[in-house]
Amino acid sequence: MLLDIIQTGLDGVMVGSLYAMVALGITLVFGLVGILNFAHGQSVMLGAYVCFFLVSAGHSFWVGAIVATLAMGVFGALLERAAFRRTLGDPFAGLAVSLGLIMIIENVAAAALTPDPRFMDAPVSGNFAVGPLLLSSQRSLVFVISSALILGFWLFLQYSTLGKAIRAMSQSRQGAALVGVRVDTVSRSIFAVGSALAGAAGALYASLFAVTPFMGAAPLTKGFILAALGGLGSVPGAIAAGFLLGLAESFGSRYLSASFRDGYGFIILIFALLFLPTGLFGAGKARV
Amino acid sequence: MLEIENLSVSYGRNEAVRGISFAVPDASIVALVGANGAGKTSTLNAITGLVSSSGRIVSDGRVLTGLTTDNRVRLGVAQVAEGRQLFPLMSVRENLELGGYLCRAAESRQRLTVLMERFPVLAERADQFAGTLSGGEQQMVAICRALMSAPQVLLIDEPCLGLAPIIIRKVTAILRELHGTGLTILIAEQNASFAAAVADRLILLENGRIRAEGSPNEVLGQPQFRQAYLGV
Amino acid sequence: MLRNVEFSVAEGELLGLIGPNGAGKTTLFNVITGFVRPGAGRIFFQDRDVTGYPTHRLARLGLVRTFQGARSFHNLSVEDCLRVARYRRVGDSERDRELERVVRLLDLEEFATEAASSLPAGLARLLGIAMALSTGARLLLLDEPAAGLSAGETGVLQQSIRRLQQAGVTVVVVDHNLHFLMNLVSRAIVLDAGRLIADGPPATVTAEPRVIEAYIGGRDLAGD
Amino acid sequence: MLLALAGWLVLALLLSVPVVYHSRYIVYLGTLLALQAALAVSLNIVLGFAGQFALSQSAFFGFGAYASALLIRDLDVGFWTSLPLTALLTSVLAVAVGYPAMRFTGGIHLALITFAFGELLRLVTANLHELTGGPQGMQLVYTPGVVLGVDFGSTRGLYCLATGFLLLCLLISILVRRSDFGRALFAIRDDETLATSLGIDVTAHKVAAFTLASTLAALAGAIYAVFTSFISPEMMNASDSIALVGMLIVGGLGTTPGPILGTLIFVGLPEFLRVAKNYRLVLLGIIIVVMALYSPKGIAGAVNRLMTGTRRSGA
Amino acid sequence: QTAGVVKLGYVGSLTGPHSGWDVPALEGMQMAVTEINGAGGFKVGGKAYRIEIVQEDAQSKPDAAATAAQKLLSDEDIHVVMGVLTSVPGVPVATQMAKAKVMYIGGFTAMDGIVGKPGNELSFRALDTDDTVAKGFVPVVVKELGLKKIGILVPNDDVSKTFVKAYQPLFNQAGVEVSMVEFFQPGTTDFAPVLRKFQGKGLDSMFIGYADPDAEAIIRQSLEVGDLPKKFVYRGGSGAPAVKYADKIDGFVWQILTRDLASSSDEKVKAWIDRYKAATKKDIVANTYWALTFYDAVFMLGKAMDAAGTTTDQAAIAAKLKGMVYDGVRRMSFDKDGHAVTDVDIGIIKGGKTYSIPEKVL
Ligand SMILES: Nc1ncnc2c1ncn2[C@@H]1O[C@H](COP(=O)(O)OP(=O)(O)OP(=O)(O)O)[C@@H](O)[C@H]1O
Ligand SMILES: Nc1ncnc2c1ncn2[C@@H]1O[C@H](COP(=O)(O)OP(=O)(O)OP(=O)(O)O)[C@@H](O)[C@H]1O
Ligand SMILES: [Mg+2]
Ligand SMILES: [Mg+2]
Repeated sequence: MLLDIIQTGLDGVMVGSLYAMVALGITLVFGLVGILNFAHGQSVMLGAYVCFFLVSAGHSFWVGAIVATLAMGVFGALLERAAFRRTLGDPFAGLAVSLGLIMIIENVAAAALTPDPRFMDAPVSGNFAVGPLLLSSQRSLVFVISSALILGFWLFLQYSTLGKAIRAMSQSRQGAALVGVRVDTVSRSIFAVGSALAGAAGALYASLFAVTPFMGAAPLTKGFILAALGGLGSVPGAIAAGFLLGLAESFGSRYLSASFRDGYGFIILIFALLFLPTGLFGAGKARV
Repeated sequence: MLEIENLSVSYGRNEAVRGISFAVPDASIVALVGANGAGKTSTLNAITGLVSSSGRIVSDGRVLTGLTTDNRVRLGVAQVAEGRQLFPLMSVRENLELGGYLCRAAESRQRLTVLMERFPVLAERADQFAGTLSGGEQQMVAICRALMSAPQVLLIDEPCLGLAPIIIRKVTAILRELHGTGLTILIAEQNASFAAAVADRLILLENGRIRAEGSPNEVLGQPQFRQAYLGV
Repeated sequence: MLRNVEFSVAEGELLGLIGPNGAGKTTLFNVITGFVRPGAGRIFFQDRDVTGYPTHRLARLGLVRTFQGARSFHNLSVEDCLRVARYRRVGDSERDRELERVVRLLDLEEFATEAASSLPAGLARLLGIAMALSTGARLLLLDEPAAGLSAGETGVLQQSIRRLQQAGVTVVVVDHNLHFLMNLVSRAIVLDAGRLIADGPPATVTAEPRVIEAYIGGRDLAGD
Repeated sequence: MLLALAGWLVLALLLSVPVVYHSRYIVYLGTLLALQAALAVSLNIVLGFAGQFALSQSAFFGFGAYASALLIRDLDVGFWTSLPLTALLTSVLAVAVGYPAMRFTGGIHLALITFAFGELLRLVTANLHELTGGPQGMQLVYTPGVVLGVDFGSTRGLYCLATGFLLLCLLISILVRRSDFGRALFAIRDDETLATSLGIDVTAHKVAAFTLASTLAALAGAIYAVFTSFISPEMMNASDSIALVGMLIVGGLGTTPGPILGTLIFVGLPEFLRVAKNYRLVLLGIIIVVMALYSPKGIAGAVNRLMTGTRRSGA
Repeated sequence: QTAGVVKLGYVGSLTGPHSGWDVPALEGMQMAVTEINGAGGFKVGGKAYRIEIVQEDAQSKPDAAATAAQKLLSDEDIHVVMGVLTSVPGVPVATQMAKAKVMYIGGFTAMDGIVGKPGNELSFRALDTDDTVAKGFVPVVVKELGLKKIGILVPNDDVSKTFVKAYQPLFNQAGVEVSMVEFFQPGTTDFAPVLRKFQGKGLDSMFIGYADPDAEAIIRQSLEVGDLPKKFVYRGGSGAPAVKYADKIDGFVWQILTRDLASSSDEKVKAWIDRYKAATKKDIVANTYWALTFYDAVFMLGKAMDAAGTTTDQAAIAAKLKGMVYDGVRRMSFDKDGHAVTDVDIGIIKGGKTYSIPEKVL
């Protein structure tokens, strides 16, 4: 029984890290730059396909993942240039633009790649034992990669000068420009980096789950929920929320009904937002 | 030396600044005065590029026109903007550190120490979020943040806004001191007597145009001033 | 932030409140108007204990404040801002008449149909005061109303506040412009570091050494 | 003023097309568009006027459909009686959800809470197999019947019902916009703190707007149910709520014609893009992106600018 | 010379996640129509008729499907509509068709609740019901895999609820204990937690359904999670989910609802496959079955029209279609209610080898 609980907990933590990674991209782009990009999920999807095709063509997973990350970075930069740049400061416009983009990307992808789901060969398979615990190899790998990326980002934002400048920009764009932060360049790069993170998450998704043109919706929804639950713009918040959701889903489906899987997350979200209105790690409200 | 030629700013149909020209010589303090809506803020914002404008802006021989705000700041212009534009969810210390974003770390650390000594209130509240400070405290942070970058040209929008008399004295003293070190300062100010006390020259704006210009005594004595400014 | 502050304002009085930056003046207003719950202590308004009342309810009872920064409804016209402030208080025709009066009182006629967001900073402040006035407040708390106003406008503001007082409204004014404040109020209290350190007629208060040391910093009144 | 008149004229023309043109499909499409537009118009009250980012519109749409269908099936009430009962149930639910959500949160958090609530409602509906028929939905057998000589069960009758309801929603929205209540909502959208300080009970106003919008959505759902004779938890899909928000933005958030214009683009336009075959959604996507980028205030805003612009240059 | 044109309606998800099923169905119909028209049309009462397909996109969404159906219904010349293989967009289409009294041949599972009900005499389902298939399927499976105790893991929807009811008693009859039934939320991608429920229960196999991505995810993730049965019984139409794991699992069986297309020995089927590849430039995948099903169905419809002597009297055509046995690319018939009864094959992956057992139902 105890063993089972620990196993279930580990399952939760492992997918949780993947959720957290998508949430991190969203928290960067929406929380820090203020661009509401619902098409973030489509970057995850495209990243997954890039990785899938490379691996199918005989390249290693690592090549696939790195190319997917870079490719989505470039894709993000293009999207920013072509569309999102003009929605700065107006999340509503960003929302409408991303709705249109979702239609475009999903349908083009479905037409070009067929809607059939595909599964990619994972770099490692099977499971390994740690004492009495049986751990999935690929999930453990995913956990390590995403944790490393997330941690790196957090340290960067918290302690590097550029990281501080980014946070400053999210609080006052004019103020940041006035102290010499290249706000345009910085926000473009963050957008690209957010998209690159989505590409990386896509590669990791592809190593665990099916790749389809419509796979972007679920990570996006979860990512948004987590970004908000963690407190927009807060990296530790997104991480904590990611793990929380992973655990909730895991324990809910294991010990309660699996047919209500997503419901557990929603319930947690509702209560968390009601009782911690600024999110898990949210900063206090500005005073009147 | 800051030179403005034929500067215009408009918001849609609304022309806020209508082709004004003036210069702020090195080591001098010039104050823009004028009633609400005269175009003072718009002028300052145009100089740092926070609003788009037409005309020519030259600072120390370098043309600022067309550059982005951050590049103008790189050329040594600093501004205390209307609305202060602090980073509300960062501590006072972080706000000030970011003021020295473009400077070497050691230099800005030293400046930080000096400023904290000048404004002990800020030292006391160094780790508090700037957004939770009182109005006057925020104003002090805004002024200090601009000073952190050791600018060559300093633009201040309403320096005394919300400050207690005792702090106004302090700010006056600092401005005079900086002026002594050769800094070029342009102030936008409602409070004519404060402006007269610190500035070498006053420029009276009305409806986006220059109505009068000269030494404080000259301008304050002019009937245009009394009419445009005091409404008598 | 606030320590043991106790004072009362008489009906129809015009009270000044001064103190160094960060003394707790705005916080005091926030507590009185229900934005911040007091750690301890009670607040009475018209002999009623109103501690813990929500802000909007206090406003309906006639206790209204303005904000230190300029605040208005950006997307509404100046007129509509004032209409909102009059919301559910008087009939339409009477409201329009009053509106006109307030607009004229504060010299906002020229801007009546402009969007509030396009007002220059100083006028936006005036609009804030105009909105507070339009609610038909019995007790008005003004937080630095003269900040960012020119000398002429300050004069106009002074007159309007006096007129309000004559109409029976109690007014508490916070401002750092002593020239403006001391010519206006009949009594002033001084806060320093959350404590009440002086209370009395303006001339007496500003002459007190403690006040000069903490707040004014010299004999002359800087920044008129 | 002239513009508004022209707008009404165009709307009247549009609404009369299915009456004149005898294709079953046109009437069907007209009914669908009317109900969609009603959803958008009512969402506009809470999102456009009060600035509250509620993402539960389609959840309430589905709730209304199920509420009415279950009332009719299990409690034996008639279709018309089910409407006020549905409205009542919905307002109770909307207040129960809206009060805590709007009192304690706002902005994007409110969006997520309402989103989560909607998805939860959908999951619960899908899991209550015995009551709701589960994910595969319910087939309905009732019709509104003949009232005052009009057979509301016929295709045309349903069209009249749907357009009637759309007009009602429009009327309500216009009345709200012109009222003090509406102005207070606009004020809340701009600055809640200031609004409270002036004596406006912000939470109550927001909840009222939310409840009004949700109730109208539920009624649209009840009509939709009898119109398609088939309802499923898919009706509550949150992505439809998001699409509704998209319609408002593209059409013009907070304006009167905005929601209708947005509906025409999102739901009506695809019908005209049939030449593009399987790429019509791609084409629609492109159109939406371009519109969102080049007319940030929506089509209504662009039209307004154009008209005032020409008028000025003409003078 | 051709006497006329028969307009044949097609509705299905040409876009969206369900297009994987419905696009092949359209391709099969188009193939049949091209061949029929190329041969000068089909004969009714001695006159030749050409067929023209009018297609509408259901977009994988129920409301769009309903709109698409209405569009077809508004064309008075369309008397027969075919298409939709998934239940979510399918139900509104079938409902509207039945209400409008238009003949409809669909393929989705939830049609079992529609076909054969009074008033729905014009509704046909082109795929066998679970009841029919299961009777042949279960005994073969139990024998092939040597099953004793199984657990069922299927999505939480009506399709699953229906077929679980059909299969569970048949397993019991075959001497297999069904020791647990779990429903997961449709759309689940991470199965690890629910798979843990199946650990340590002494199961020798899992009965899973019914969509390929779910099945593949379950197989793959049970290998990841470990300590789970390695035999899988799939209530689905393709071996694809297990192909990659053939040497890691102990067995996988699935239902080929038509003939085995992947490794066919039947000449007729082989020839059809060649024509299909030439016509669509696509490879054979699991969903190609729907192309074959609808291909045959179009021919069958032509025969029924001929037999009824009319292209417009739907009741007459439907009456002829019921009970008709058609020897097309494979054998197919409709029973008296309108359910298809066809030959199915059973696909098996065992010991790293893939093969199929033909199962005569008809
Ligand atoms: N964002 C804006 N949109 C439209 N009009 C504006 C905007 N900002 C300023 N204006 C207009 O430009 C003119 C000049 O404003 P500006 O802020 O420069 O005045 P100012 O002299 O700084 O006044 P104040 O002393 O009140 O700060 C005013 O008429 C104002 O209405
Ligand atoms: N949330 C908070 N956290 C920490 N300190 C706070 C918070 N809110 C207010 N303070 C502190 O309380 C003190 C009182 O602030 P308040 O705004 O009342 O001052 P004030 O008298 O209005 O000053 P000013 O004249 O500058 O407007 C300030 O020093 C401020 O920094
Ligand atoms: Mg200004
Ligand atoms: Mg204050």
